[in-house]
Amino acid sequence: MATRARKTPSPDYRSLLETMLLIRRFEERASQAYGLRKIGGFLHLYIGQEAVATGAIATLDLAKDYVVTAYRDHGHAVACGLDTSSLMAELFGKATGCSRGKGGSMHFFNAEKHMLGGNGIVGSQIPVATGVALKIKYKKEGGVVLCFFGDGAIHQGSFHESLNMARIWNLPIVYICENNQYGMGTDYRRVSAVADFSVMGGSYGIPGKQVNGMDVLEVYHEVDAAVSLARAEGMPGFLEIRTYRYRGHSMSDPAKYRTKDEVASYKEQDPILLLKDTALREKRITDEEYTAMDAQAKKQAEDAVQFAESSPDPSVDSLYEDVLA
Amino acid sequence: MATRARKTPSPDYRSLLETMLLIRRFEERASQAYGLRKIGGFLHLYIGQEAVATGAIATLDLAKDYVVTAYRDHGHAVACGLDTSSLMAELFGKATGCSRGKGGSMHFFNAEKHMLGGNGIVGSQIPVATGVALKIKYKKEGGVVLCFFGDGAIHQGSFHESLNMARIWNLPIVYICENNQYGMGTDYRRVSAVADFSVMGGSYGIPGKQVNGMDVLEVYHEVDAAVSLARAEGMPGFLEIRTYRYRGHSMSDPAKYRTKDEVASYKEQDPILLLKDTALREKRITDEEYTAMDAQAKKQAEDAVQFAESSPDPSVDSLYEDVLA
Amino acid sequence: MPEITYREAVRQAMDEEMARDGNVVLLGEEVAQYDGAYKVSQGLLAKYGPERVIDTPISEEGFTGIGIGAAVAGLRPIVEWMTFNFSLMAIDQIYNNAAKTRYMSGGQISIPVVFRGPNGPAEYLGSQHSQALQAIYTHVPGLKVVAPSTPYDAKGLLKTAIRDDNPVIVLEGELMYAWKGEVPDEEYTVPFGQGTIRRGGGDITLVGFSKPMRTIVQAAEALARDGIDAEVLDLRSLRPLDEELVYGSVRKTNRCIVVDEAWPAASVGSYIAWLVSRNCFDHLDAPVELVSGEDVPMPYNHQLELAAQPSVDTIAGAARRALYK
Amino acid sequence: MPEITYREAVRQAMDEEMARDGNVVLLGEEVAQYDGAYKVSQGLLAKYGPERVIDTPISEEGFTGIGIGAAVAGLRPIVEWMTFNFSLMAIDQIYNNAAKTRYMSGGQISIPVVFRGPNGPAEYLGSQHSQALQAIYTHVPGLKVVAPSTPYDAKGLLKTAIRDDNPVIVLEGELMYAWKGEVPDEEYTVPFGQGTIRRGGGDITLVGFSKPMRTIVQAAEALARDGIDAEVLDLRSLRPLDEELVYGSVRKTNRCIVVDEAWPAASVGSYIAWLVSRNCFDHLDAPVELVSGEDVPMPYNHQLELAAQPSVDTIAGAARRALYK
Ligand SMILES: Cc1ncc(C[n+]2csc(CCOP(=O)(O)OP(=O)(O)O)c2C)c(N)n1
Ligand SMILES: Cc1ncc(C[n+]2csc(CCOP(=O)(O)OP(=O)(O)O)c2C)c(N)n1
Ligand SMILES: [Mg+2]
Ligand SMILES: [Mg+2]
Repeated sequence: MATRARKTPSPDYRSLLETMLLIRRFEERASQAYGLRKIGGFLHLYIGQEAVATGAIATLDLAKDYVVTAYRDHGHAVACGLDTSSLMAELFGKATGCSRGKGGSMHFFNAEKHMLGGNGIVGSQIPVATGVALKIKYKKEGGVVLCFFGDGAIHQGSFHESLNMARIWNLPIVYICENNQYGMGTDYRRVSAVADFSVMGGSYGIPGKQVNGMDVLEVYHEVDAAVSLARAEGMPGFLEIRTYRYRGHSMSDPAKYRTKDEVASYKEQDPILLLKDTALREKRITDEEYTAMDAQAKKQAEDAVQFAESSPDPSVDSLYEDVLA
Repeated sequence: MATRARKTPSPDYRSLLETMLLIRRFEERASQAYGLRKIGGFLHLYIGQEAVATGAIATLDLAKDYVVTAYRDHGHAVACGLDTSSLMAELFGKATGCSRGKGGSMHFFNAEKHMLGGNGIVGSQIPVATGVALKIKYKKEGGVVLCFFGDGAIHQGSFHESLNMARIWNLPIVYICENNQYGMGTDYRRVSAVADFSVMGGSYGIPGKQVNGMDVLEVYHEVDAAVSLARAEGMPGFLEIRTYRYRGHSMSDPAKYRTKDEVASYKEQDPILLLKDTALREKRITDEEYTAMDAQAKKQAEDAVQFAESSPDPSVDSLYEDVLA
Repeated sequence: MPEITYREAVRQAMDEEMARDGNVVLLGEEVAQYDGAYKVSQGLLAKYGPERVIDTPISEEGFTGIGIGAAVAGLRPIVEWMTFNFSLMAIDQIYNNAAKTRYMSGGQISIPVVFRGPNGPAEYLGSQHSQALQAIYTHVPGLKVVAPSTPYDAKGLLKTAIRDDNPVIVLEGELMYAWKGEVPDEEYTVPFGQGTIRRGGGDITLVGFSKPMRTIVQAAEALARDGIDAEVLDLRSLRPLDEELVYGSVRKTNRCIVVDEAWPAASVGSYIAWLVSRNCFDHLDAPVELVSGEDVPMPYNHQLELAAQPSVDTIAGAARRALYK
Repeated sequence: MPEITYREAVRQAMDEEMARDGNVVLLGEEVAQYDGAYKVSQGLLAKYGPERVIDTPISEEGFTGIGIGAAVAGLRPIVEWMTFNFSLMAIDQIYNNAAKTRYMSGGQISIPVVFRGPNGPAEYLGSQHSQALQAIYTHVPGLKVVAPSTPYDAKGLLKTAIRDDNPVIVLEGELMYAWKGEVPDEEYTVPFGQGTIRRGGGDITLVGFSKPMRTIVQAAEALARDGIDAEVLDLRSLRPLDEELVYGSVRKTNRCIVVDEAWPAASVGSYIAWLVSRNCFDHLDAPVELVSGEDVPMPYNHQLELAAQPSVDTIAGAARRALYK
């Protein structure tokens, strides 16, 4: 098996911070809007997990690489550079949304930016992502796919089938299990025969590794290593990234299945605070700069709400549009 | 993890030989009848693999244990003690068949003898078998399920999902992958990311082991150990039993995907010959006794054909019977 | 009679049947510790313990098959699909094992298992979470399918389903869970295959089932204000189907509208519309109309979402057209 | 015009389209080295190599999703299901991803993928291997569905399917593969949504598609011998559906029999029968009859198996009844 010797370049701390802040402020706004009934249905917030999408997607070149994820997709969409106004508009179901108001929270898409959703069926995106990798390989494009899914999705058959095929065909894909430790109300330890998912790579001859998902720098470096291996050698990667969601599964979940202490202990290692501290310590940014960044993120989130509010609903005539090409 | 210390009792060589001979002679007759167009459709012969079903099922007490398998089910049915006449009649589609002529080759059933099929969909029986184990555990019956499937089935999601649940619920089930090295025309090495399936147990905290499936005694002892562990401790087992089918996948397959030499090399380690030699060497049987046993198996197979021939077709009125209870 | 919610009615049915018969177990995602994603199994874990109320991983194919296997072996499992959208992951198990094992085994095996959960659109969930999948289950011989629209029927039909020796699909509705209705304190069941008249009338027959029943009754009230006296039939059970109730009504009113919130092609609604067209041919004064869900994936935007579903206006409009008014 | 088999017609369509467009790839079980389980892909591996003709493991959910993902990213994959029975393993991918991704993304994404393979009963295979599954695919908006009954149509429709930018389901038939028919040497395609008249006639309209077409034509010939002049329509494409062709014929003949070998409830056949009942209401002199597969799982015994399928007798009988003869 090839080694992961390649030295990863240092990521841009500023841009990692900006992205994480933007995700968080965007979602705080979305959560508010939900409370005001501007948004309905599920709303699966990513707050707490920002380091995963941010660190992972920062390793990509989205001109040739792709991202495929599940329904908890706001963070990935922001990290792919989707316009936050189009995202908020989508949550509001507006015609200006990234999916024209037809997808909603679980179905953010931007084909141009290679963000291919957003999938509401647990595990269903894993084969799709693998197919995107097949295309990259077939067309010799040199790209890589990041496929994100949760700890709950790992027990779906689609995981098993996909990893086997990715390996026998040497597809350029890195599977990222965001283990936020709960699938809805279920502690992953209650439904998994193994405590360390990374061992599952063994069934497919794929190197598996656990990563601390509260540390965006670690995420960046580990994903970068796996992406490099996938890109250079067609060796699929599999990472279990340990993370935590601060909010309930969706807006309607009071999350009584975990203790306040547990939540608090993760908030102490908040990914934004962690990187901020490091950046300050290493004098990569100043306090003022951080404050300005955060103000900018807040403004952008607020602008997104304004945009969404003032955008039109799709016309009822559009009901039969977009069914077929 | 518990060890497999328990000493297995010595199996009854005679009865193992009788069962293997009966399977072989039964199938030779079935193959003939197929040539005469008495049987139609697929006919997946088990010849060459007899040691697996025979050795494995010999470890069971079918008063409380169960067998669930795939479409290549003749050997398992015989080893479960199903009346060979009812099996041949089923192949002929007769009303006297073990499934009243409605199931055919792929769907041998005998609920009383705890032989629960016969399933034509690759991998589909694995969850069903797991459910039978759930019932045993719930009812505290002390039984065990043997679930058989092929090397092709291991890449189905149902395998992955089932083993995980069996382990988290400590179900009394032993999963037996009969690796006859081909799934139809596909060498398992071409479609599997790992060469040794037994490693796959690792994803579920289930002990996995490779077994030589041409040696019925080895099969017996290894399955017995796994069955004991499952029975005593609710620890599911997973065995990859290496075996070989002499015939094509079904009657229509010329099996051009493998060499004559390969087939010949397996015939040299034929499971019946192997056990016969051992039994003769250890003076457990005489040559004459073996000849008598084989004659008896042939006669039973011939009787089965006679029975099937002379049995009536199901009446057309039975079309709407057996749909619902 | 006390008024209770549909949710509570379903819960009571499970509770009473679990108390009555120790072979009844409940399994599914979040059914135990979380008390059900929609709180339908509230309190059952506390009352019956983890052996009988079982949280599963997100492995629909696996746990559906496990429910089938446990039923084959003699338990009477209730399998909850968190929603029917996810049952698509498991449909092989339903079509190939639940519906066929009895027939394939020549009637040897009974499969007393219930599959239940919310079916059909709720609100703001997008297309993957808003499918009304009655057609694909009603299509299949070997299954029974019921679709209660009131708390009374939800309880009575579910109790019948749990006692039935066949696989039964019970279609509930997320938005219906909060609906209230009278349910007697005394024990009762509702038989399969008997529809009911929700409103008597002589001018036109409106036929439906499940969630649209409310809308149909409202449409009938709207029509009544215009002097049109509609008879409203609730089928309650789709397989078996109470054809005679429908024909009797249509032979009286000579006009019929069928309402089904699923897509129109190859739907239960179009099947019933054909049955009526055929069997009341000499009595019909106007073509049988189908008011279906629109033939599009469900959009997220709420206006579009409402436009995609049968409404008082579309139903009453169809009735007026059938009366040439 | 040369006469070729249906098998060869399908092969030619794939061959020509693969030659024409480097983005067309074929994947499925046994499609490459084995030249197809039914030899439909004979020679394609030799001609196009293993990058374009890809053997998969037995992982229907996985490789179906991979086909979708590759299409989302720009390839034009043909996915072969060894038979449609096994597509049930993958139906989540079809319903939730293939049919909905375009809509959910607000029209951004095209999914030019073809799913093809034999559908419907062959002979002596039992119920799991003998399902005619057109209803569950035709039900779903976002898909196209075609069902060629001749080599000419098989080639022309498949070529259209491969060039279509939407997911297309192509229903072939195992027993049809050996059927012969004229196919021109010149390039041609058959458009979707256009049925064809197989036999002109003025007394009654017989409508069908796929394998039953032969039986329907034979029934028409039998009727002709009794002086009944039936018009026979072959729909060829089920979604979109050539409604006008059917209505035009029925408005002329005033009588209609629909033939569909699938189960009757919620079927394509009953849908068409309702459409005709509704849209030709004023022209019908008799109820529209449906000759369907019997409402039972398919039995193995051949007499029962034949009794379960539409026959010349049942079709001609229905026609005579419609003519009150
Ligand atoms: C196939 C399927 N089954 C069930 C659900 C309902 N459901 C939605 S999210 C979820 C939990 C998923 O947990 P995980 O994969 O850990 O992702 P997370 O929500 O933690 O990001 C469940 C059960 C679904 N959407 N799809
Ligand atoms: C879900 C499904 N896919 C495909 C098939 C067609 N098929 C029947 S047997 C078979 C090969 C199975 O190989 P393996 O599991 O190794 O069993 P063996 O035939 O060697 O006993 C295939 C692909 C099927 N029956 N079911
Ligand atoms: Mg999780
Ligand atoms: Mg094999």
